[in-house]
Amino acid sequence: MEQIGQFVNSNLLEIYILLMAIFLGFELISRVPTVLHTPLMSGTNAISGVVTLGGIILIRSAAADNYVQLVLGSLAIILGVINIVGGYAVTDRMLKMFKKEKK
Amino acid sequence: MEQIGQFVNSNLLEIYILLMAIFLGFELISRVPTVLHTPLMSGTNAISGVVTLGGIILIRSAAADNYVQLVLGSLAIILGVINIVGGYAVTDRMLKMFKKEKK
Amino acid sequence: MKLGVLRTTDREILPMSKKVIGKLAGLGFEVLIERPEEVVQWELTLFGGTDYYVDKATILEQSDVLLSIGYQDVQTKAKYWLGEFQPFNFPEVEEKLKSLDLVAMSMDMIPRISRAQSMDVLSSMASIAGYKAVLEAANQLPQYFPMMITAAGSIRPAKVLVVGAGVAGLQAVATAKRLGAIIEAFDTRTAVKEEVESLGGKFVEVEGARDESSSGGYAVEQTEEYKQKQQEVLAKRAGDADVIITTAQLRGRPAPKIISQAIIESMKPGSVIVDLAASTGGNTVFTENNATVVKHGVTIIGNSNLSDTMPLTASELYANNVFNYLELIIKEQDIVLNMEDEIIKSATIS
Amino acid sequence: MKLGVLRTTDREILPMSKKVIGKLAGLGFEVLIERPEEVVQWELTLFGGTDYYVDKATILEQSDVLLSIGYQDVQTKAKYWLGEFQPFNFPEVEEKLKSLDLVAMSMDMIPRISRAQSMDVLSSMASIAGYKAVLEAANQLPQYFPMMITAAGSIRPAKVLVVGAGVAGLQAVATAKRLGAIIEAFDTRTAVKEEVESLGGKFVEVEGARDESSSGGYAVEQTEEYKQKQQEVLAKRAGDADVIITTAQLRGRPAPKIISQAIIESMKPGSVIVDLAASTGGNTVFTENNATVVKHGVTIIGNSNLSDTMPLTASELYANNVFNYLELIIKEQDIVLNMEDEIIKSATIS
Amino acid sequence: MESLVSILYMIAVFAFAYGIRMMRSPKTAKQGNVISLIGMLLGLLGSLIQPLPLGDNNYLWIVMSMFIGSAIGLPLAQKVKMTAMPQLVAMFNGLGGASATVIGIVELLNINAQTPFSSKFISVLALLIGAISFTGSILAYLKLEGKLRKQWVVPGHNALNLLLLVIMFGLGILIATGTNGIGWPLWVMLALSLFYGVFFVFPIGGADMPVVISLLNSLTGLSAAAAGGIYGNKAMLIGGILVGASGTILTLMMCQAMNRSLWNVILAGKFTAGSGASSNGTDQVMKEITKPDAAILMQYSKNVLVIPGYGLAVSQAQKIVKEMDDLLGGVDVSVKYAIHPVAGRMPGHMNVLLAEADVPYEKLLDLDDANAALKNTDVVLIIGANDVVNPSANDDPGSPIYGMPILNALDAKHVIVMKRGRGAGYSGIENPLFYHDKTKLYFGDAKASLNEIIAELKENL
Amino acid sequence: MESLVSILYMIAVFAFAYGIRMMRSPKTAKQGNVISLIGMLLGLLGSLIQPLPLGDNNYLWIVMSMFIGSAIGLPLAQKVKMTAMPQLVAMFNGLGGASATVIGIVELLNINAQTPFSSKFISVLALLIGAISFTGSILAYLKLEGKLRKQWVVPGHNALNLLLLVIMFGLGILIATGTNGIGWPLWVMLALSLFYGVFFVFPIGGADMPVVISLLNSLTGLSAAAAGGIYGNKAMLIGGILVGASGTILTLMMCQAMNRSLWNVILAGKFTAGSGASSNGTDQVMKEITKPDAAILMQYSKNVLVIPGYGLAVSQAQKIVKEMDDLLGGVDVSVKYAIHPVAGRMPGHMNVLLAEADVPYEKLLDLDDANAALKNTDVVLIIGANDVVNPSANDDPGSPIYGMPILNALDAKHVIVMKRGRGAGYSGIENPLFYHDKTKLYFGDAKASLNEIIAELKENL
Ligand SMILES: NC(=O)c1ccc[n+]([C@@H]2O[C@H](COP(=O)([O-])OP(=O)(O)OC[C@H]3O[C@@H](n4cnc5c(N)ncnc54)[C@H](OP(=O)(O)O)[C@@H]3O)[C@@H](O)[C@H]2O)c1
Ligand SMILES: NC(=O)c1ccc[n+]([C@@H]2O[C@H](COP(=O)([O-])OP(=O)(O)OC[C@H]3O[C@@H](n4cnc5c(N)ncnc54)[C@H](OP(=O)(O)O)[C@@H]3O)[C@@H](O)[C@H]2O)c1
Ligand SMILES: NC(=O)c1ccc[n+]([C@@H]2O[C@H](COP(=O)([O-])OP(=O)(O)OC[C@H]3O[C@@H](n4cnc5c(N)ncnc54)[C@H](O)[C@@H]3O)[C@@H](O)[C@H]2O)c1
Ligand SMILES: NC(=O)c1ccc[n+]([C@@H]2O[C@H](COP(=O)([O-])OP(=O)(O)OC[C@H]3O[C@@H](n4cnc5c(N)ncnc54)[C@H](O)[C@@H]3O)[C@@H](O)[C@H]2O)c1
Repeated sequence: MEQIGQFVNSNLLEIYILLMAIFLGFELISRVPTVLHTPLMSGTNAISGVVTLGGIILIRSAAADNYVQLVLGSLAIILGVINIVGGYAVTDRMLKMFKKEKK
Repeated sequence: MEQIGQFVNSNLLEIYILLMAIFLGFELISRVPTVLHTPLMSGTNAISGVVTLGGIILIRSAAADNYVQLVLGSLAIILGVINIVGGYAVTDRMLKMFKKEKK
Repeated sequence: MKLGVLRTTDREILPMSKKVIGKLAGLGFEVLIERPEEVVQWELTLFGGTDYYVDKATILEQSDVLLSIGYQDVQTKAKYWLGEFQPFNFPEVEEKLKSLDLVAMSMDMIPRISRAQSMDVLSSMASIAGYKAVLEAANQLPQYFPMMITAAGSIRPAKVLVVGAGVAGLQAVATAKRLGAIIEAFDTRTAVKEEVESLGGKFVEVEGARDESSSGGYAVEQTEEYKQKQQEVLAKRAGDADVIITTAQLRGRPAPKIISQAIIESMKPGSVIVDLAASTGGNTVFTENNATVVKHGVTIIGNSNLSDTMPLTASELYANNVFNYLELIIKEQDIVLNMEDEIIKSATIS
Repeated sequence: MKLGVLRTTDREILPMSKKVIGKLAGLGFEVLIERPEEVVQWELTLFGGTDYYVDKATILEQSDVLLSIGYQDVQTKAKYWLGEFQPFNFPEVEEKLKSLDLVAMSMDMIPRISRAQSMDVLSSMASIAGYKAVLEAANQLPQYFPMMITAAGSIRPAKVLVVGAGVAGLQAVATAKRLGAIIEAFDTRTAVKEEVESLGGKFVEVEGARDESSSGGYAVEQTEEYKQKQQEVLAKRAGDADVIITTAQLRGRPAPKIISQAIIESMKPGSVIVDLAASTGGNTVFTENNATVVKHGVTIIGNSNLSDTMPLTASELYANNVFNYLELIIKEQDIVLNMEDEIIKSATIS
Repeated sequence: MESLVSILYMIAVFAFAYGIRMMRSPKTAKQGNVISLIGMLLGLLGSLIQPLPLGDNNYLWIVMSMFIGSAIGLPLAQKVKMTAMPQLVAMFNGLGGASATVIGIVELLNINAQTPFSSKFISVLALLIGAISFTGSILAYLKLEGKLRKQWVVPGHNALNLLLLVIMFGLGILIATGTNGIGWPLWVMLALSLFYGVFFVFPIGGADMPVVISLLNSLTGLSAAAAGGIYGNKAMLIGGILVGASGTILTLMMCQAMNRSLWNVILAGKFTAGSGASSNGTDQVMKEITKPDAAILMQYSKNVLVIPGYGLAVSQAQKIVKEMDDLLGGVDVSVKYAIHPVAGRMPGHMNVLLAEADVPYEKLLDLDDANAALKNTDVVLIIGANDVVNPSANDDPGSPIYGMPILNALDAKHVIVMKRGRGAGYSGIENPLFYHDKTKLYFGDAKASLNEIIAELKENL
Repeated sequence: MESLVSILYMIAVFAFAYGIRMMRSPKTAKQGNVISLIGMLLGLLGSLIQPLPLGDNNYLWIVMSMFIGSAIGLPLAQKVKMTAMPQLVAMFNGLGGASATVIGIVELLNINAQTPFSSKFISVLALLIGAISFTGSILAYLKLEGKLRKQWVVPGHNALNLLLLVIMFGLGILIATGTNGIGWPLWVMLALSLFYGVFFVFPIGGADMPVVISLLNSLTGLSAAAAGGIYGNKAMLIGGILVGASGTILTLMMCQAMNRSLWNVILAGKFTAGSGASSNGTDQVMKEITKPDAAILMQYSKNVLVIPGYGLAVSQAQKIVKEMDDLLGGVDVSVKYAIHPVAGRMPGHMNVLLAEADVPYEKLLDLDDANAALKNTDVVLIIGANDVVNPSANDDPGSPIYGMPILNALDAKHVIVMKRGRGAGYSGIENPLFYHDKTKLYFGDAKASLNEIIAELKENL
């Protein structure tokens, strides 16, 4: 109990951010129509490619001869970038299906 | 510039919270229909009575003989409580106008 | 005071109803009605019985106010005569009335302003005529009005062209539309376009029409050039039409001959024309008043008093119009003509 | 092969059209049509000219297939005769046909299944009759069908009661509704309720109806108790009605007498009844076939072939129905009767 | 304890946000208000039990003050007349601002050499914004109460406005950089802020008042947030910001609805008719109604009487009006139609249209029945009718339609008129009904307008 | 520099949120995707220039990796067939999870005695969640590609599920409390996580796949957030949480649309037809379509052919269908009506209705024209028709309607059928059309259904 309290207090702002992000996420998503759910899923999937940032930081912190870390970091970046590039591109293609000339 | 940067960095989480609160505020309000704007205004007005919390903290921190602070703090509480009590009660009455028996 | 109702030989309807008799009683008037040769069913419904029937002579003798639709050559002791004398079309009637020792008032002369609409017999009769014109045409036409896609084949909807979209024309548009026909309407007055469209019809445009708003709702004679154009456009529309309903009239002149022989020849055999302007000469070259003729395979029904085919309602409405006018001139059980009033002034013709 | 069309004395329409002649030519059939005494306008439109007219004797002599609506006593060399012989109503006709040396097929015996609907002359004619019944009634009625609130007074809408909501009845409901009347409809078959409502009419319920789904769409005779109840309910509804349209028929029996004298007496003078069941005796006690009578102030129009008043469309549809049937039995320029086919089996009466 | 307080505050913040969220629909709004109130109570509880370095004194003062505040606020709220609610809200709002001002003053009185700049600055903000909101709101209250009708603009208003702001800000910086709060800058700034509230609201009036109140509302929220900043109190901080943010957005939305910019409202500083509200050359003005208000007005009434005219026919809106009828019928609003004998352009014009739309005949009232019914009608909706509802026919002997019987729309409680613009009717004359106090105009093609109403109704139902 | 990076990250976070917000409407969604992408690029930029204690090395590695990643990802996305997009998304999602796993592994390899518990625990989370997401997604990909059709459930699946979770969690705690990341617990945990992904997705299939993908999507988001926690990187943290939160909500919404609970999907672990989808006793199933999908499908098609039947008449929906027609016409969708000769219950039944609704005659096609037009029709909307579109008439000689010409609805690209339930038509026979792959059912009274479509259309337009 005590520990949880401590944790809450020391991460108060983070918790606020977390809760607000969830609240915001809910508000945002709840207005997306069903037919856009697939592009939405694809779009948020692209966002989760943000993990690549971790790969970059990882590799930048690695010693130039720490090949294990370098190779694994590269792998993380490659995977993440595929997620980003592919994710945004696919989403864009999906959304193009909705595009139609309107007067 | 440097100072601003420092400020940003040291209050990063607060700024996130602020921006998210604004974003959230926008999402929340933008779906309220015009006809509910007046109750909405009244309701948010009641919320701004949260300033009373400050009055309470103020008075609790005051020395028992610091009459200036005690009196002013009391004033702050009285004003704030009027805002709270009156605000919520008025909002409730406004909303009652919308109540109608539906089957 | 006594109000005597005379029959008009060529009209079936009567300008009186049970309801109005009651209301007039309230204003101190007793109503006498000319006895018919033979009692017809709908008159019983109209008056609720034969109580008011008296001989024509008695009416002429006893009435203070005479009421009829048309004029007839009679001697009377009445001081007022209210009718529909059409002085513009029959100036001779006006002359004869002037020679009588009474005040003659003509319902058709009431100005067509919003306030006088409740006394406007032209409108109430034209409205019935427009409705009946469509029913008549639909009954004569050897095909359906509405479109029908059925197991025995698909039937295209009938096309109806309404020429002259005044009161009768608009009612015809509305009724034909109800029955599912495709409607086109044509008029020289430009305000009519929107009115036709407001009833779901299509307006046929001919450019260059003269339209005088000063004429009080009535149409004016058009230029030769315009008539030419009109012929061209109409020939095209009429060739397509299965039914034409014409209502175009000019106040105090012969009706314009809008449907030429060429147009009629271009129409499909079996088509029907109902001409509501028959009494002033008709809108087609072949129209005969109160007769149906077949020319080039087209049936042309000439009938200016189609409202008479719906005698009960027509009489009731006519009676209401008359009452609304009488109410204006009856003051304390007597008749008082306030010549300051635009309506009374226009109606009084002698 | 030659197909000869005979006229039926008491019917105006012909079971043939230009379009069908063309299609039959494609199947190897030449069409001959009995010459009329006097050429009428709509027949020219129907056939596009007089080219197919030949004398009756020639038709009887040369045709391989005879086509007519009704039966007549003739000698012919044809091997097939297609008509609308109504063997249920006229068993004697059936007997006579059996004595002839030909195969007789009756269009009215085709079963009322979805697949055969394109050959169903009863439906296509009933549909026209329902439409025309309303127009006829509206034309006779001395008042408007629709409600009108006008400056000359407010007119309540006419009330129309439809008795028997089969094909004709439903079309009557639809047409009266279009014209703005208030509609009530009544039938013994319960499925009809939803159908009437689907056209905007109100269904009058009488409890205890017998309804046999096995009867192939036709109604069955009802119990005495039910008839009693029906009388009570109908008397009430009819008293309110301005127009009654009756279509109730029972296959092979006289039409039920649904509208009693009491009911007619309770109706307003000037009301109109159109009885489409006139040929099998009529649904009212006063109905006379092919005649209009006025009883107790009510006009009763007895006409079982109202479709004939719209001869062009009626003939075209009838011709299509006939063609759809012929298409079924024509195989390679010859006629082949496949008695396994429910439709052909039912139609063939001798 | 501390973490409990933190959690209480957190609940309060999200209760506020969720409460606002529930204001989305009349159905949930009342509940939302309760949730928000619960949040407030939890927040108050938090501030009462929050461990403080110098705390846990003077509870008697607190209880007494709270009691006094409640004793004043509650009766006010309960007794106020429905029509006077807006001004009461303005007043409450001002008191909230005053409360923040008082806190700001006290905190500035307490500063010492150790107090960091940011703390002082934030106190200045609480004081300054609270004071502006206070006097501004009180003035708005007086205006709405009708105790003050003048609107006056000094020449160079905008320049002065700017100058005042600069001076106040400058004084604020001065105070925040100083080490002693007490002194003339404090009092001068206070005085200027109080004055600025008056100065800022004074020129505004009429239809712009709701916008100003909303703006002041958001200022109070910000002052509360600033006060929260002083104590690092998250509930105050975030709650205040939520109010500030949403208030600002609400203000902008209201401006948008009036078709004006916020600057136009504040800086122009005088009442200028928006492009929406039309005036007929004289001083008469047509008042507009917004879509949702029209929809809700009808939805929450007992009965609606539609008066159709030629405009209904022109826009061919007969089917749409039937659809609206059906929707309203679904929530037990009785809808009828008043058919004037000469409405439209031919006898029975309205009958034809409404029959086409399948409106049952029982719903059509003729002139006499309609005029009798109008006396008990909540809302009369006039769709493209003009001459047939023109009161001149009753009371202006000079009018060409004088003497014609009309539908007395003004007998109803509310009148909504749908028309495209300022077009006259068949008779071509002005219609005083449109300028009547009771009448609200809904401009646009009748069909489009009704479609909008239907969309609103569907959203609410 | 540091503050610049903070601001970049902040922009990234709000760009993500705003991008998601713009997914609300087809009109803004494309732009939203671009905004989200820009956020991502700024985030990447931030991570490249962020000052790091040991940083600023190995840029070549980074550039190369990014190049390789792009070279793989872009062609994949561009070449994929429209129909294969869902599986591609699943695959990309798996790679994102894998990336987080790799980072987790590296960080756990690097731990030392000083590393605090929380850091280690968060690395464990990144690894664990990422790995589950990775194998789960890849399996989902394979299933969708049709390379794996089996669904199999081991007995005691649920118990095993729980056991696995407990073991993984236990190992995680073990690692996080230890001081040395390398060792058997790490590898066992990795193996178990990878296995768990497979185990968890394997039993699910069919219509439930999208739900699972959405769930995996939110897991990847959470793993990214966890990885962000390792480096205290706000963009990763908040961006990841946003994805996690919205993914979870999306998952729940999808379950709701299918009328099933999430537990039902995951734990039941086998495909069970929801209450919505109906089956005709044999193995044939009617597939339902949701309101927004039906609306958008029509809205974004070139032409719509309506086939009305008796059901349209019963529900008296003729006016509403005209309104839908008008709305679609407004966005250049051509709407026509195919009138079967025996549709309804009397000759010309549909004509009467549609004329009442003022549908222009030019829009009505008879049987032959309609069948010709159907071949070039995007969407055919069947409203309460049954017998007249029953393909048995063409191909089942045993059927009582065999030989009757019908409207060949299946010639169109999409078929939507509105009916109330499983009622048969006049002939009382089954209609194979309703079970066809191309056909989607929209259950409900026709009038109510069309009203829903209209509401959707209005929202989108
Ligand atoms: N019933 C008859 O037999 C008959 C025959 C002839 C004349 N009249 C005369 O016609 C008049 C009828 O009165 P009324 O009240 O029905 O009509 P009205 O007085 O002519 O007024 C119609 C109003 O509708 C508005 N309008 C036009 N189109 C519109 C649209 N698309 N959407 C919304 N509003 C539209 C117009 O204003 P905006 O332009 O601002 O939109 C106009 O003020 C009477 O004066 C009557 O005497 C009647
Ligand atoms: N046209 C004529 O002259 C005529 C005359 C007599 C018979 N028929 C026969 O009638 C049939 C006509 O075919 P059809 O395709 O038009 O109709 P149908 O085959 O009778 O099918 C109508 C369908 O509409 C659905 N439905 C009923 N009420 C509904 C409502 N309120 N909302 C939505 N759906 C509803 C029913 O399914 P649910 O119950 O599941 O909703 C039913 O499957 C043919 O078999 C024809 O032979 C025609
Ligand atoms: N109180 C009122 O406000 C009131 C009452 C009744 C009528 N009116 C107005 O008066 C108008 C005319 O009434 P009416 O129907 O008795 O008129 P009408 O019977 O004199 O003529 C019928 C129609 O034929 C048209 N017409 C004349 N010459 C034509 C030509 N050459 N080609 C085509 N059309 C031609 C006229 O414009 C008119 O619309 C009405 O449409 C109405 O607007 C107003
Ligand atoms: N192919 C098909 O599916 C098809 C084709 C045509 C007709 N039908 C069905 O057959 C039905 C009957 O057709 P019809 O119009 O030729 O029938 P009909 O002419 O024999 O009778 C007309 C109507 O009168 C009704 N009736 C009989 N006795 C009555 C009584 N005592 N009181 C009240 N009503 C009474 C009948 O129920 C019927 O609805 C149609 O309604 C239709 O549903 C089906």
